[in-house]
Amino acid sequence: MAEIMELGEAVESLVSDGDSVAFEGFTHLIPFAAAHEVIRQGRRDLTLIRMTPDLVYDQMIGAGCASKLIFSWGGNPGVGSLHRFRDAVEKGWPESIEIEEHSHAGIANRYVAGASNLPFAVLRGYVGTDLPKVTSTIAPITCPFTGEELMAVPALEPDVAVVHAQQADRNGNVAMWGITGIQKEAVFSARRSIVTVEEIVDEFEPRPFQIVLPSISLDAVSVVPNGAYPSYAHDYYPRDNAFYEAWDPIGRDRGKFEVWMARHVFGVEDFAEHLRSIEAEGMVKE
Amino acid sequence: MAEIMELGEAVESLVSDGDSVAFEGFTHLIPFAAAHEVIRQGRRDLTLIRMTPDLVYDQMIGAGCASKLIFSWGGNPGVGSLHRFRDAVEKGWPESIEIEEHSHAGIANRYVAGASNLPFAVLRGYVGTDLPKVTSTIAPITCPFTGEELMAVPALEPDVAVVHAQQADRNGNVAMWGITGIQKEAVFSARRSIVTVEEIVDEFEPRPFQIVLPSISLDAVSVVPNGAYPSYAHDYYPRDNAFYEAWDPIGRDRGKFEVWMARHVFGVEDFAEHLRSIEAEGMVKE
Amino acid sequence: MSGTTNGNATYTADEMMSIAASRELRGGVVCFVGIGLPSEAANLARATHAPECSLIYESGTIGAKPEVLPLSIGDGELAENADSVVSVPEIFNYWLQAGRVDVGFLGAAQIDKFGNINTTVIGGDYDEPKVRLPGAGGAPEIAASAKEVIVMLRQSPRAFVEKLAFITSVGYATGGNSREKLGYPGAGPSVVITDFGILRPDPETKELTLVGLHPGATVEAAKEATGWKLKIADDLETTYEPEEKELQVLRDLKERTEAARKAG
Amino acid sequence: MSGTTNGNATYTADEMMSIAASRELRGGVVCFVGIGLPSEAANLARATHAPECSLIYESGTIGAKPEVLPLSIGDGELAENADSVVSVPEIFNYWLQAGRVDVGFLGAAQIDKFGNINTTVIGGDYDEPKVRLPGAGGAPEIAASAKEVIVMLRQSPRAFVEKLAFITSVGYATGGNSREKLGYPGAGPSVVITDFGILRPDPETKELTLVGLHPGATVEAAKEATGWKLKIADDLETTYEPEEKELQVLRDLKERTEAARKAG
Repeated sequence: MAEIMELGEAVESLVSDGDSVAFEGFTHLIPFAAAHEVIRQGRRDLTLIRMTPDLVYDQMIGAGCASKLIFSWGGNPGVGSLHRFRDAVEKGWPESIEIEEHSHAGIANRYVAGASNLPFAVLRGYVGTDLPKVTSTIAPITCPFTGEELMAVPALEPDVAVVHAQQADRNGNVAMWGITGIQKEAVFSARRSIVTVEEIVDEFEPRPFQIVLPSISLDAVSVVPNGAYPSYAHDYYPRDNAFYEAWDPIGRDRGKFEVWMARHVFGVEDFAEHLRSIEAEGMVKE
Repeated sequence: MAEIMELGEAVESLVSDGDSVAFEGFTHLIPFAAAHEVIRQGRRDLTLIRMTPDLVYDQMIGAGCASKLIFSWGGNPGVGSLHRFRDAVEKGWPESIEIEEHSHAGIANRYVAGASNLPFAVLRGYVGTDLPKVTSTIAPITCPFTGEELMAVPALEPDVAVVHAQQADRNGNVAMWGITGIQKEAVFSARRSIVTVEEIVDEFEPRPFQIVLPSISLDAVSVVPNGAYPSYAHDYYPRDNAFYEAWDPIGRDRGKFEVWMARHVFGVEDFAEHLRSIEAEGMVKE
Repeated sequence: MSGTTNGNATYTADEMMSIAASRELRGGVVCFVGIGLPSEAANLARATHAPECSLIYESGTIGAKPEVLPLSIGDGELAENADSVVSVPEIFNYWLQAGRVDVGFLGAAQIDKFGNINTTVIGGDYDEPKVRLPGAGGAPEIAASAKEVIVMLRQSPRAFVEKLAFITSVGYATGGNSREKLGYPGAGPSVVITDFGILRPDPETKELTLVGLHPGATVEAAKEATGWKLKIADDLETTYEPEEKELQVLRDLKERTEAARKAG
Repeated sequence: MSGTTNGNATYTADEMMSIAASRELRGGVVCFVGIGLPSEAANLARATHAPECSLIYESGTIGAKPEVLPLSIGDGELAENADSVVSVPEIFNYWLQAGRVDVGFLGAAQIDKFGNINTTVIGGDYDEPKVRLPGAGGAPEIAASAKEVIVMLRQSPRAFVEKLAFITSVGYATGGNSREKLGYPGAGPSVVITDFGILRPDPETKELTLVGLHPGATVEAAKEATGWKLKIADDLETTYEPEEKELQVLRDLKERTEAARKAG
């Protein structure tokens, strides 16, 4: 049963040093506010999991929260590289980071297995690629009926899943629509979960392709308006493409990155103040 | 890409003697009209697949369409036994029928594997039950990562899946809502598919928990109002519980069954006439 | 068992059974509900002492709040006010197998002394049975994966048998720690509620033992209604009689259900 | 490659590449679209000769009809008018792996003569790469399971290499029938479109062979832009110049995209 609580309290009570944490979102509904709270609370040694690590993981990795990354595509979508991620992988700054790399289909099915309480999932893939040479969590498996050989990947069972959604009701049921990616599987595969939402409503209106995460599948729901900024929340606000572009020179330079993080993440109380803080420097689009 | 066509033509061109056919529907949206058309066209030697065979399979089995049934729960929900099914299993009338019996979770995962083009699915179940003794399509499998032993079941890949839905649009996309059960997986696991719908609309309205089967995943869409009667179509008509009760004495008696089928299924042109025909004898609730 | 009288009203053994079963459902639990008697008891609990319990039906409805009792696991009534409606694979994989179900509430055709259940065939052998029952449905995985299982069925020598014709769903297997060896995540049946009383597994042997008698029932009658030599607890209790409110809510629910069944 | 002039207008080599790629997409096909150049070409096809083709993006949008080019695989634009939006596991399992995708449309950082693709690391070794690329994303399974694959990338000796630093996605493996032995359902890359011309696999050896040159490009320049000894088809063709409509639609699309990007 979800408890509706402040985000700071949710992170405090549900995310610990050394945890494996999946902040999911497929371009849409990326839980920036929750990630900032984790950075601010100084969590260390996290295993970060995500299909598409982007700016938010660049920030977490650069801030030294992570010792490992499990992922399938890491970039600044539409812009280029994640420089903090590359700096950690290529040069070990601020500390070296272990990576465990899969394809999208591999990670997606690992979440499905975790959500289903199965130790592994099966797929057609990886054969003939170099991924099995560098990733130990890929192993052949034989169909007991046809004798066919396929590939297996182990279940992902994060300690915590963190996602952002449009709405919760007063009982803590959460509604999400538009592109909902892998969020349901991430939440269901995890031992604990935090969902930030744009707002609390009395009742959900039907929306195209809406999914609902029942309250009984969640631990904490926190209201954080604009909590997915600079990514977007379908029917709430668009993606701030300018921010993604503006991030490139900041992320590229260790010094600029540290100044930016000190000013806009560590130096603020919460995400609302973060938004005011970057707006004051002209970084939030009207 | 779905073609919108008459049901008679769809069955004629897509269902052949000897095919494996899944008519799915979990109490809701059971494709009675399509099944009657298959009976009327005299298909034989079918392997019928369904999680919850009920009246419609009782009718098909009694009419001699089936040589095999793959299922997980066979009954007249809320009433009792399927007498035509039991007569075939217990006494071989009108011909003996082979059965392949699973649990719901087993069949559901067999459809999922079929829909995913995988030869098998894995689940926690069957261990310690007598099902593996009588069902050959259950086999142990070992996790290559943890060494844990689980059970595997082979994919279901029906020749044809048949489902009923509320609406199609003019491009042949199909919308279905309320309890949608296993219908998506049945359609996606099958080589060919027929969907009957209550009506064609210009545009879908958003509905709670609506799913859409894109036109490109379907072969034939046929408009058959009340095509799920006596089961129900959420937001269109309720279940006719009286019919389910009235079926019990008909299904119980070979003679009564044959008379009823001759009069109301073989003796009519189409499902609309079937409905008028049973209504004339007081069997359709107002 | 026929009816009995308490201070306020006459009630039937079936009513006592449903009320006793409903009392087993604590508030706030997630309950996977079988159709028929379990559904009646679970909805009675929801309408009395456990309004917060969350009912899941295998058709995919989560947090179902039916006003009348469903006739089948897929009635529209179940989807109408549910918190969510999901696909059947999702219910079995992401909910049941994933360990999100606290209580599995099952009926049965036959049960043995270790709480194993038969809903497949009776008499003859599997290929030529005397009676072909509906089959497994969701029961095997409910019995396997729900954290605990509550079973409800009327007690008779035909239903409570020494040896099942077919094991459809596993209770405590052959007793003792034999269930644990099967590796199932759930703990097994914690209680069996009948029209005579309440049976719980012995902590060691896991053999179902009569621990409670409903008012008016006798140990002798319960023994006669059981196909094995029924063990009786030393501290046998007597079930509290139905409270007026329990009876009234149960009867209202059944009346509404009957009216809806006739109307629609 | 820089621009060229036809009878009507000047156009760039990149424009020719997108237009040539768009022409490869037949009407009515189901196309799984990678972001960037493939998305540009696929949407150009949809806006010109193939309005009926159905675009799938790995974020879960089926039958996407974007008015402007998405910057990422998960832009809201993609969900807005899609026929359906499903989860990521469903897209990969029920659509791609299930064989429902006719054409996979991929970009790449590096490609070898057998159409194998690298999007993982360049230089050094895997643990200490010179350049860490974004990684696999959806490409390995698109390359494995789409019935055929179209690859688009600009030709240069750094991109068209004798030996990949890392095989992220399989084309024809080591050539000949070596792909078939891997057991993948899809047939592999049927064409590679560059800013110089068009390469197709040799029917026997599966080695990518230059079969077409864009107007203004030369065989010598194409050879120089290739890190292996490029084979040239005997009957080398010249790509039809962009039609006025193709150019106009492409430029409109890019202008609308740029305006939208700045606005929102």
